[in-house]
Amino acid sequence: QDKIKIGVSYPTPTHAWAAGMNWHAEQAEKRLEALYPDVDLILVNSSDPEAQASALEDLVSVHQIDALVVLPFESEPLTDPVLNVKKSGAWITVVDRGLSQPGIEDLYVAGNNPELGRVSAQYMKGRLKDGDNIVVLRGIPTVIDNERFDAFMAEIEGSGINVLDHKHANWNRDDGFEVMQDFLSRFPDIDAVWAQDDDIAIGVVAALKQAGRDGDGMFVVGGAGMKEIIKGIMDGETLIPVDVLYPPAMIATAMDQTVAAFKSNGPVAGRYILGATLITPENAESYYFPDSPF
Amino acid sequence: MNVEPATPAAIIEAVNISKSFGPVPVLFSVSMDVRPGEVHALIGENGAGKSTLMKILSGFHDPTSGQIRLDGEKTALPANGGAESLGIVLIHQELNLAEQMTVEENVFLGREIRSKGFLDKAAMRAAVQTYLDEIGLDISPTDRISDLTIAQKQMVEIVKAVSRNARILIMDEPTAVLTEEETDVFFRQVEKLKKSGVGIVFVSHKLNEVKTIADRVTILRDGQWIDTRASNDLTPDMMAQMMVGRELSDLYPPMHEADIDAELVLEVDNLVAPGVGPVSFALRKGEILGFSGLIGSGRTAVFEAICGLNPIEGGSIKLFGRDAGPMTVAAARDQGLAYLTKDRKEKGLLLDKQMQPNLTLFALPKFVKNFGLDRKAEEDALNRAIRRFDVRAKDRNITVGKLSGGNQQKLLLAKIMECDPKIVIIDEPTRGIDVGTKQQIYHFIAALAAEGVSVVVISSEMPEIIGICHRVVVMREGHITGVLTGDHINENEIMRYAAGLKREDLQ
Amino acid sequence: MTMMTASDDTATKQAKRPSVDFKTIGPALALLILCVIGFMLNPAFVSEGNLTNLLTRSAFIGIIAVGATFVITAGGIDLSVGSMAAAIAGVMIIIMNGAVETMGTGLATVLLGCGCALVLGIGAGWINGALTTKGKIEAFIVTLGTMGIYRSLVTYFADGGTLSLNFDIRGTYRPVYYDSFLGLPYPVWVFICVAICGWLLLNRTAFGRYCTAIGSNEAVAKYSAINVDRVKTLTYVIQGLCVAFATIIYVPRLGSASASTGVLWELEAIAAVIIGGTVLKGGYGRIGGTILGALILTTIGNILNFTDLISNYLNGTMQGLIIIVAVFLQRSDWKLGKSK
Amino acid sequence: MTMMTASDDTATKQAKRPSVDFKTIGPALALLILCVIGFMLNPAFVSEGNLTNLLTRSAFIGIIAVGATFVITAGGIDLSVGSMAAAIAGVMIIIMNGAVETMGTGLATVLLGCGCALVLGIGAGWINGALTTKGKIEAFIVTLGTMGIYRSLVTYFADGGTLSLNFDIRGTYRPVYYDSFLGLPYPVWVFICVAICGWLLLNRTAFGRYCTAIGSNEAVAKYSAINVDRVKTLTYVIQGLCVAFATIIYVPRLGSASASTGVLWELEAIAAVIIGGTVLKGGYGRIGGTILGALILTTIGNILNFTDLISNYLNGTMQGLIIIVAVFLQRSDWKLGKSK
Ligand SMILES: Nc1ncnc2c1ncn2[C@@H]1O[C@H](COP(=O)(O)OP(=O)(O)OP(=O)(O)O)[C@@H](O)[C@H]1O
Ligand SMILES: Nc1ncnc2c1ncn2[C@@H]1O[C@H](COP(=O)(O)OP(=O)(O)OP(=O)(O)O)[C@@H](O)[C@H]1O
Ligand SMILES: [Mg+2]
Ligand SMILES: [Mg+2]
Repeated sequence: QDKIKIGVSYPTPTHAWAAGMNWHAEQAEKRLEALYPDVDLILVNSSDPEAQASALEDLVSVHQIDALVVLPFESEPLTDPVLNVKKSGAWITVVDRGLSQPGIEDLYVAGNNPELGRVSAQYMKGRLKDGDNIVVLRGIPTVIDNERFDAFMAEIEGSGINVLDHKHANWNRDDGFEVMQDFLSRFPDIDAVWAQDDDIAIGVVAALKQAGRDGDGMFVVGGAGMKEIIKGIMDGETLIPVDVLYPPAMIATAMDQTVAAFKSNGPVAGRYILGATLITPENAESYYFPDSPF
Repeated sequence: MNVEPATPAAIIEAVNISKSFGPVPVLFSVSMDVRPGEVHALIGENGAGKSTLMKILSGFHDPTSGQIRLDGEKTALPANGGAESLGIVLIHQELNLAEQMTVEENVFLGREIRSKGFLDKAAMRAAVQTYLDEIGLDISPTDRISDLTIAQKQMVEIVKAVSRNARILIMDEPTAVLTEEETDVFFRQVEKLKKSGVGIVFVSHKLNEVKTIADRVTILRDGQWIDTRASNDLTPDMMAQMMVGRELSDLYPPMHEADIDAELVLEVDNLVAPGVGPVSFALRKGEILGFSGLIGSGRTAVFEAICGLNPIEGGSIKLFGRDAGPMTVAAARDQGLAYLTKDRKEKGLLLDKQMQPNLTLFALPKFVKNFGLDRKAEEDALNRAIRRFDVRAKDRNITVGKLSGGNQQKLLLAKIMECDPKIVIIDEPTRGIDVGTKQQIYHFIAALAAEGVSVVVISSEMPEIIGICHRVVVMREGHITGVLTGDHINENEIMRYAAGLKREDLQ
Repeated sequence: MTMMTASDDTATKQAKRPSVDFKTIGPALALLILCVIGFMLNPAFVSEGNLTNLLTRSAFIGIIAVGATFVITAGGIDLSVGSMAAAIAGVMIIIMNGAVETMGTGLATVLLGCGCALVLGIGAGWINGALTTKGKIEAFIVTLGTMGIYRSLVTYFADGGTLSLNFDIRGTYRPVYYDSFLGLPYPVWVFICVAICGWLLLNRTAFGRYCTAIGSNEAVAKYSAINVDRVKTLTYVIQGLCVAFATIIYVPRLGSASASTGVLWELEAIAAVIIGGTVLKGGYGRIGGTILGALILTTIGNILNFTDLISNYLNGTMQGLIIIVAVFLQRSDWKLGKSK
Repeated sequence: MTMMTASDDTATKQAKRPSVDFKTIGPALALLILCVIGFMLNPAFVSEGNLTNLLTRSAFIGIIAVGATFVITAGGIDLSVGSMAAAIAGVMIIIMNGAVETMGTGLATVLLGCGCALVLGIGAGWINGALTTKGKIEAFIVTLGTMGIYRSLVTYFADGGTLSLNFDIRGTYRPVYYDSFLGLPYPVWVFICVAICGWLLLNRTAFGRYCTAIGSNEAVAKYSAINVDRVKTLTYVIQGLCVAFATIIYVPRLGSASASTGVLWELEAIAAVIIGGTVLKGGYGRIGGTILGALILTTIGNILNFTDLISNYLNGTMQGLIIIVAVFLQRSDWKLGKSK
């Protein structure tokens, strides 16, 4: 009964990135529980912010956790519930999406959303010239999407590249396909697509191929680091020449660090911000996990 | 007619049938048989168990004990109308049509004509058209049931049954909603079927009809078999007496002369509404005003417009001398004007609810006390209504749909009277009511009038109109063609106005 | 005859009672079984903390479902409640944040927010009702439409992100969700009040009777002098009001609103209503059942958080199975029918 | 008398016909207006490419909605179709991937996959039907339950992520979505076939009539010796079959299935059915209207992608408004009633 109980709470995976994250979390659970028999990790996923708030309550009232690793569905709504967990005395590690109130978490591990937008835009600027046209497919309307999009637009500003239009494709292949189909009907001249996410990018590529407009140097930039995309980059695919990393493995990092906080003597606290690396054929190899679902 | 040198063997026989719903017994060892080519009438008071027996004879209910013999052999009839395949067809007392579907679709429901797997609509339409023509019904096979009047629906039921090549045709009050004219047409069909050897069971509360059409009559009282006799041996009066178990005095109450100087309570001037040409008439305090006419002559439409159930397109209405423009139903009720619908199943009662919520629904504001419903008062009202209108339900908590047809009608009357109206319009007051209760209702109407309530009686039963009304308005095709008083109120006169042979210019 | 009637009466009572009761206690029984399962999985299930959490959580769906009971009883349906809650929460937050400058961060601002929520709820409900009755458009289509509209409005107000309540107001408002009175959190009290009012309204007033009558047969209702359009519109207004109450206790919980607030609440609310024994086609409504239905749904979610025996991915499967089984058990009058 | 009657007859016919026609052409009119708006926003709207896209896209919802027309006409409802599509797609992919080793990546494997899809569709539909009829559980609850079950199963199979079809099979299967025959893509042909079969089944067979009768009045249907349970179960089976067809043409599009496949298709399908004029409470169904309803819904989405006049965030608002207005226009027989 003296086990150290660590709750791990994150959104139910409904798309590939989240599935990758889930996979990394499960791997980390197995690894850590084998390594430390007195550590019990409890993985809970929730389908919406509401349910996640409830799950946090249950982790405290039922499992009496000693620490919480949480990837909030959304920052705002989960700030108070996480604060309540904090008040129960638990150690708090926040992953990916920061809470809206500083100082609650003991440890913060995150990717960098604005950086993802910026890096993507920089790549575009590098390959396109003044007067070229791009279209943008965005994710689900959320803070993450806004951060990425705003940073992208800020970076592209003044470069002479025209952003013809941007529509939400909801981080979803089907929507990516349909929105791109309509962009193609609407705009006769598109030089590049920022799809922001690898799932959307796959839909975009299907639409391009269907319309036969995948030639003449047109390219698509996705994001996150899906293994199929990275494989394609390694193989020298020209339609999706690069990817911008947003590693799902960050949750495993967070779990490692949280266990370390109980197990190691050194101080564990602070912020780990993982960069949004541009994956190119040169460095792709090191980001390729063929066993992960993502 | 009934010399019966050798009675043909019965097609179907019910032997010692008993039936209980749960613990409530409704039939006690009843026997009855039907022979080919005869019309066997079944009569009895409301709730005597006629419909129940008919349902058992056609497989819709299982008897609790006793047996059904088909062609002399004990049979378990297939459920849910499956007995049609054995040639046994039932016309339910409650209309049994799918409202959103067309006439043709209803008539052929469950035994569509197909060719190569697909429906042969043309053939079915043609067949239905033939039947409709034969029976003189002026509707199209493609009309939706919901657009028909209740009498037309009943005729469709008859067409549906007739079209099924039955050996046994069981008809539960098919004539309740028909006028005499239509009944005549219908009887000609029955005669035809009879000649072709079909055995017919006929349930009706109109004893004259029974006398006319039936060869044999079986009488039920309170679920007990009383007698089966050749109809030649019976008079309507005898039938009535055997049904109710006592001597019936005059069916109609003595007529009190109306006060022709009494104040006008309802004045209708050039009213135009859907299905109603301009009509004008007036109603006095304490008067019983009859409205007569053929099916679809617009009698119902007039009063549905007056009571706020249908929009008014023109004309004016005065209530108790005051202008009462278009009213809501609630406003009409609050001013003492109440309308009792003839369509008790679709418009009158919530069939899936019990008696009590049904009874008080129309006058519900009366039962509100401190923002809540006064349930004690409601309970009292039900007790009163059951006594006053002799509603016979063996179980008070039964859903209204399971009450016998006549008792539903009584409950509906009670429901409307619950608001103590000063003017009450009763559309087909005795539809499906047994003679004994009919008498009670007529006396009740007369008593109301004597108390100063004005009553409008819309009825397709000529004797009823003649027997109780002070004055009779006759309508045809949405217009009033005549107003009769005193000695002029007789069948001949009414028919002439109704059929358009005579027309008087009003005002 | 009189004797007959009397004996008949008691006989039917004996025959009827069990089946009636079974339908009534069905949901209660299902809830009880769930609780036993929860306790067996983890005794902490019956800890005071967990039970309080459970009740408080049920309050949202429960309050909304009370409104839905009226709508469904009167033969309608409202798919917009989840989005409506999100939109009301969003506007409430905007208004309260905006009022900080002039009114400060005290109780007055919170009350202003709550007042606006109620007005919005009534208004939104009225729109649904009027479009259904006056516009003669199917309730399903109307509320599917307003569902999309409200949801996208909140996205618009939040600029695709999240609307958050001013931090200081949150301090004032927080107790409404987190504090207790006589051991029960305030949301539970609100839930209890709404439930009692709803029960009285449906079972003890003319209005409730009218709802039932309309759901049972609209033509009969019309012929019985009931203003059908008005009563139907009112059911949607009540639904809107209930959504507003739910929102008022929801906002202090998470202090924010976004496009994902209240997603699928409509299905949960309708499910609670139907699990509780109300008939989807109208004409028969049970507030008590609805409350139990809401508790059942919340308990299922709670129990699934109690164990990691099953893959998280299969939560939905368990949830679906439990709902079906719960309703199946409750509907099985056939059992009694057979044995009788 | 005869003359009178005759004139009456024509009078009522004149009065009736236009309103009937208006109800029939209502959805067509709404679609036409939408197309005109689309054209005015951007002439590229009527380009061949866009129209082809539009039709192909409508095929999924359209095919599913044809099935839904049967279910709804017979008085039922099926909320599980979206999840069912996702689950069938997932299992199809798993099976085809698994068969590669033994059967190669040729046509045989694809046919095996399609066969399995059909079997699964029929099975899933049958489960819904049997639970509703034999289990006597409300269709809403049953299909809400199976909706959760199928959705969580596909998440489980895909481990929360995406199931992808083997790349070589994709090559074999691709043409089913992307190739055309006589200028129309195959999905459109499938859609046309399903629509025609559906229309014939509903309007030209006894089965279709039974569906209508059951939806109109179950007791009447039962008393007409119709096997109500069987017909109702069959409507769900047809629905399942339609979902299977839709899935068969969906999978080759992107060659993948995930937890987000087919989300909200159930609402879209039901909306298409009702926009098309079918009555939600059953008893009146129109396949032609359903097709138009599906086209209308797809066109709305398409048009919104064609303009940046409105904030993206307000897409849902526009969608909701258009749906409500479309149905309102179509329902407004009162106009004709007034003018008469
Ligand atoms: N399904 C049922 N469940 C319980 N009681 C029933 C049911 N059907 C009929 N009854 C009862 O059986 C009795 C006989 O009813 P039935 O309908 O046979 O009468 P009836 O002779 O046809 O009367 P009416 O002339 O009024 O039509 C009534 O008391 C009725 O309430
Ligand atoms: N709302 C309406 N709109 C158009 N026509 C209507 C409307 N209501 C009734 N009618 C028509 O008016 C005519 C009169 O019908 P109504 O039911 O009033 O006749 P009735 O004399 O009461 O007949 P019944 O003998 O069937 O009781 C019918 O042809 C009917 O179709
Ligand atoms: Mg563990
Ligand atoms: Mg009867």
